[in-house]
Amino acid sequence: MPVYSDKVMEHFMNPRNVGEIENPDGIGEVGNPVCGDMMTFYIKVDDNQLSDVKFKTFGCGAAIAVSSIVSEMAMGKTLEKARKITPALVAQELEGLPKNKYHCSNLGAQALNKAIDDYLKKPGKKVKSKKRRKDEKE
Amino acid sequence: MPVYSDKVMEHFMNPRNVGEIENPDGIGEVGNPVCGDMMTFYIKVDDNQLSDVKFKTFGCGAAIAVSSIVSEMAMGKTLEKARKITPALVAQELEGLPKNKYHCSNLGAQALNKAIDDYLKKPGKKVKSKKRRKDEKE
Amino acid sequence: MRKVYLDHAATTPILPEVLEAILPYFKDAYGNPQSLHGWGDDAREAIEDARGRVADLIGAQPEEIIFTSSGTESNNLAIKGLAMAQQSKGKHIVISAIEHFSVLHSARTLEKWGFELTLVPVDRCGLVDREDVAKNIREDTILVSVMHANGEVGTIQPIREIARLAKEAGAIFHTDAVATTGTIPVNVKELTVDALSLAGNQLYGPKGIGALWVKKGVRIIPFLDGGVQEGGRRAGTENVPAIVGLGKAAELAKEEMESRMEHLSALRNRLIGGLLSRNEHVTLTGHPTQRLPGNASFCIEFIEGEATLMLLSSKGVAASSGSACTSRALKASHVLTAMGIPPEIAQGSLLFSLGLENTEEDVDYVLEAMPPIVDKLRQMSPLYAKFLKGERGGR
Amino acid sequence: MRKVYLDHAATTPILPEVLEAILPYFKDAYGNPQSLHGWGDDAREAIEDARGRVADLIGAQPEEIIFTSSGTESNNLAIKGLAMAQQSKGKHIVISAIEHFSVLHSARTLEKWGFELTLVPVDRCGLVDREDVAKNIREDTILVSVMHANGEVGTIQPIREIARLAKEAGAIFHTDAVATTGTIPVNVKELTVDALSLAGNQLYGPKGIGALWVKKGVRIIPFLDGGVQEGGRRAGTENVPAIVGLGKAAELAKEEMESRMEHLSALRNRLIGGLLSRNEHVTLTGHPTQRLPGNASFCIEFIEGEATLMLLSSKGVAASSGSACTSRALKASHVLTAMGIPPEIAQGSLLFSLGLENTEEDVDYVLEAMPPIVDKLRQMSPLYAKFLKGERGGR
Ligand SMILES: Cc1ncc(COP(=O)(O)O)c(C=O)c1O
Ligand SMILES: Cc1ncc(COP(=O)(O)O)c(C=O)c1O
Repeated sequence: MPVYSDKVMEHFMNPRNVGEIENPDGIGEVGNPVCGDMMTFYIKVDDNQLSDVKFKTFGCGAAIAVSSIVSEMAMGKTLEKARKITPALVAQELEGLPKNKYHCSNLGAQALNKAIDDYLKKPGKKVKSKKRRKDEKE
Repeated sequence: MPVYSDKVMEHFMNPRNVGEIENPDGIGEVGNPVCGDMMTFYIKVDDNQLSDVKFKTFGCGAAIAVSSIVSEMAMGKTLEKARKITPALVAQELEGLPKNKYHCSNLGAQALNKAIDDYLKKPGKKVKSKKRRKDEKE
Repeated sequence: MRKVYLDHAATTPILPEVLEAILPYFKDAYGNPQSLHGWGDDAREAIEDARGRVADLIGAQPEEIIFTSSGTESNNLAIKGLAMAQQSKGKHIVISAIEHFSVLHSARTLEKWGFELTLVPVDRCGLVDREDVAKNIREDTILVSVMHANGEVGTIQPIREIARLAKEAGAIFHTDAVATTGTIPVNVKELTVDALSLAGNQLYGPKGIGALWVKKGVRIIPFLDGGVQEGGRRAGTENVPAIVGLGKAAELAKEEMESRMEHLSALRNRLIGGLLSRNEHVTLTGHPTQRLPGNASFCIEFIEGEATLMLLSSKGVAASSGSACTSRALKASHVLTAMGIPPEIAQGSLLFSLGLENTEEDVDYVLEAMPPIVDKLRQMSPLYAKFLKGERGGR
Repeated sequence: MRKVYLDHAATTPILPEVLEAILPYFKDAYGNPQSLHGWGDDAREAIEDARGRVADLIGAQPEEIIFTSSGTESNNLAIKGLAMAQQSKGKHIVISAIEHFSVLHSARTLEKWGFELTLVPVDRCGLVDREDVAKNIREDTILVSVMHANGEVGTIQPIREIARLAKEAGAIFHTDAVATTGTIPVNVKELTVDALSLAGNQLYGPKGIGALWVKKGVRIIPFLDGGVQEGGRRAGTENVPAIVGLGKAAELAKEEMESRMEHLSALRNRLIGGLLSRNEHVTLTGHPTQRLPGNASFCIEFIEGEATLMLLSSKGVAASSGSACTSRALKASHVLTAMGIPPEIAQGSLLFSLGLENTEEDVDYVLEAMPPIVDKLRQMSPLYAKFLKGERGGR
């Protein structure tokens, strides 16, 4: 293997959260099969928290491991915290990535962010959720 | 070795006729230590025949073997026949020489020829010998 | 776990007979062939003997063989050395678009030095179009180089016909036969070429040894400058053990050529047939019939080559891929691209290259292993999901 | 008959530990380091491990090491690659007159490509004159190359001081350390050089392997074009067994450096002392003290080197010579010539290069063998006869 860490190998062999979510609250698709990697993240948001995260990935071992670890890192986090999952954190969590695979960790964070963006820009969603919380608190 | 034939090796290891002749009838020196090879041939002529041939050689294995075989080929021959010892014949008699050693076979033939020239150009020698033979025949 | 090596295009193992032939030259016969003593004599005789065997394999004269350190060096010497020797006649070079990087990048270096380069395209099967070659040869074309066969997709070129075009135009013709020498018959007279590259590690000989054959009378400028080795055409202390190994490998290749080809073709056909019938959306790359006996190369749609290799590796199977992710530069193989294979399909490139030690059991093991791997990756693939849904963006 | 190998300058035998380290990579671990599977992993790890050991021997970082196929290739890569990378700054190169042909002829090739070359002379002992170097470095000098030691005469150069001159002038400094690496301490930081060549077959490692060290940050244009091996700086399938062998040889050299030097110097001194005292009209060539531990090189007057070698060989002794007759081109060694040794004296050149396996008995055997050989050839020599007669033309 291109000097993948054990952690990368483990996530590649047994990726978590593979799949799609029916009626997701947000979808984020990044990359392009023409370039070699493509990731689609599906999220379910409950009370500003990621109650479910799933993905489908076309790409190399690193891309799959990155998708898997990002889904794991994001699961249960608030949207704000999930947004703080940076490529550097992803690479660190995977105990390192070969240099020419850094872009994969970018893709993972991007796809998650795009799914959150997608959720936030759905009509009403953002307001509704914020409102609802306010309402509930009041 | 530079692919020397057995014959070359034999003559190199046991060169015939090494040495000088006291009061030789002819001396032929060719080559130059600066270039790597130098040969001196000494001849004794009796009745137009080479009654003795000796040489001293500074040079490579081929040069020494060539000197030795030339001395052997020349020994006992008439001057005319000795002159017919060509470089090609020398190389053939030695069962071949490496290409970059051809010049050694030239040197051998040259040195012998030069010794004969030396003999022939000594005042009186040439005439005397021819005359003497004629005289004797008459 | 069973271990199945199907990456012979990357490098072949050394045959035991070859290793045995080599060993004495690592032990007592360690002399330098240029030395004037017994050790030198032994070494020199050994490399001249090997030169004869290599010449014999390709129908050449021993003195026409120049030993190099690899196929790569042979190609560098050929492309740069032949072009430099001919430059007074012109500065135009023609090569195919699917040449190995050692030819392609050597030609690019020549471009920097003021030469002009034309790449001739190939068709979907990887065949160079003769008319395209003819069309691109000009008055000032001094060198044409087309590989005998491409190791990645297996396509074998009609070298004799292409060479004829070059020679009619007065250009030198070189062929990179690294992927073919020892594998299929290679005869310089039948191919009617002027120069030919070959390498040890493609014919069950050692790594670190190659050779360039240059027809007597064809001028070439040395590439490695230095001492007088190889008739002044390639400097550096001769790699005696590797040369001896190449000689032995060449001898064995010549003897066993027929049976090797039969063995490999049978395995290859079993592998190609089995893979295509057991897996959907898989295409064979390269030419269907004009192909190397051991080459089974595919594109597996909707999944990516590196991931496939990793799962195969976890089953003990070694293969290779021309996908972007498997390359250091993250570009899909220029060979697949030149063949007009769309980039997203090229990502699924998978090459099994069979070798002498492979068996039917090896092939069957791989055939068993593949469907679950393909399945697993497709289950993860958004492209496959889209395809199933018939969406645009699938395929 | 006793066999005594005293031609280590031509090539060294492989140590048994080195061969042992190599063998697995000829057998099961035959993978290509670029491959994405277990075989590839094993090969890759092995070469990276070896890279570390080589770096360790010369005080460098592993990623600064480029493996090549020989000392000759290292020198070609260094001279051509460094000059090409610097040519925007100038086109003048300075090397010493006694460089190995792989440096000298590479520089000559650069001349053909429009560079200018200056050869700096050496003194009678083979030492490069620092003032001469300083004098010849110009504004547009981009590269200076002086060898660490010359294998033919053994003279070790004051590299650190020469390097300083180059660097003060803003030029890159390369040293050919093929004859020294593994034999005497070689540390790139202490030598303060920018690039350094070394080779396996000079330190009891395999033939067919060399390395070029290039300091991080120093640009170099690749010489062998092709794939991405060696960080894109040297293409071609890595010669895994040979690289592993070089790594092991480097490790052993580092460990045993002190004791090897002691062993060799003692034998060398015995050989030099014995030969000079037992034979008349013999001179030591090279520097009396600044010399390689295993180097005992002489000129034996009135006789020619090849003939001497042949008689030595008939006694089982292997040595070498820089005489014209021993060279393919029939020219006396350019090293001896550059040192100002008159041609007729250079014809008597004789080099004994000692190695680890040599013993005092070996030396004594040679000391015994020499006088009758010298005698026999002098008895045949017209030069000696003239000398004895005190004639002009003798000496
Ligand atoms: C067709 C062809 N040419 C050249 C080469 C270069 O060989 P190497 O990397 O051994 O130098 C290869 C290697 O696989 C090849 O397949
Ligand atoms: C100083 C020096 N440089 C370079 C070389 C070239 O080494 P090779 O012929 O192994 O390529 C040698 C060989 O003896 C040498 O002594």
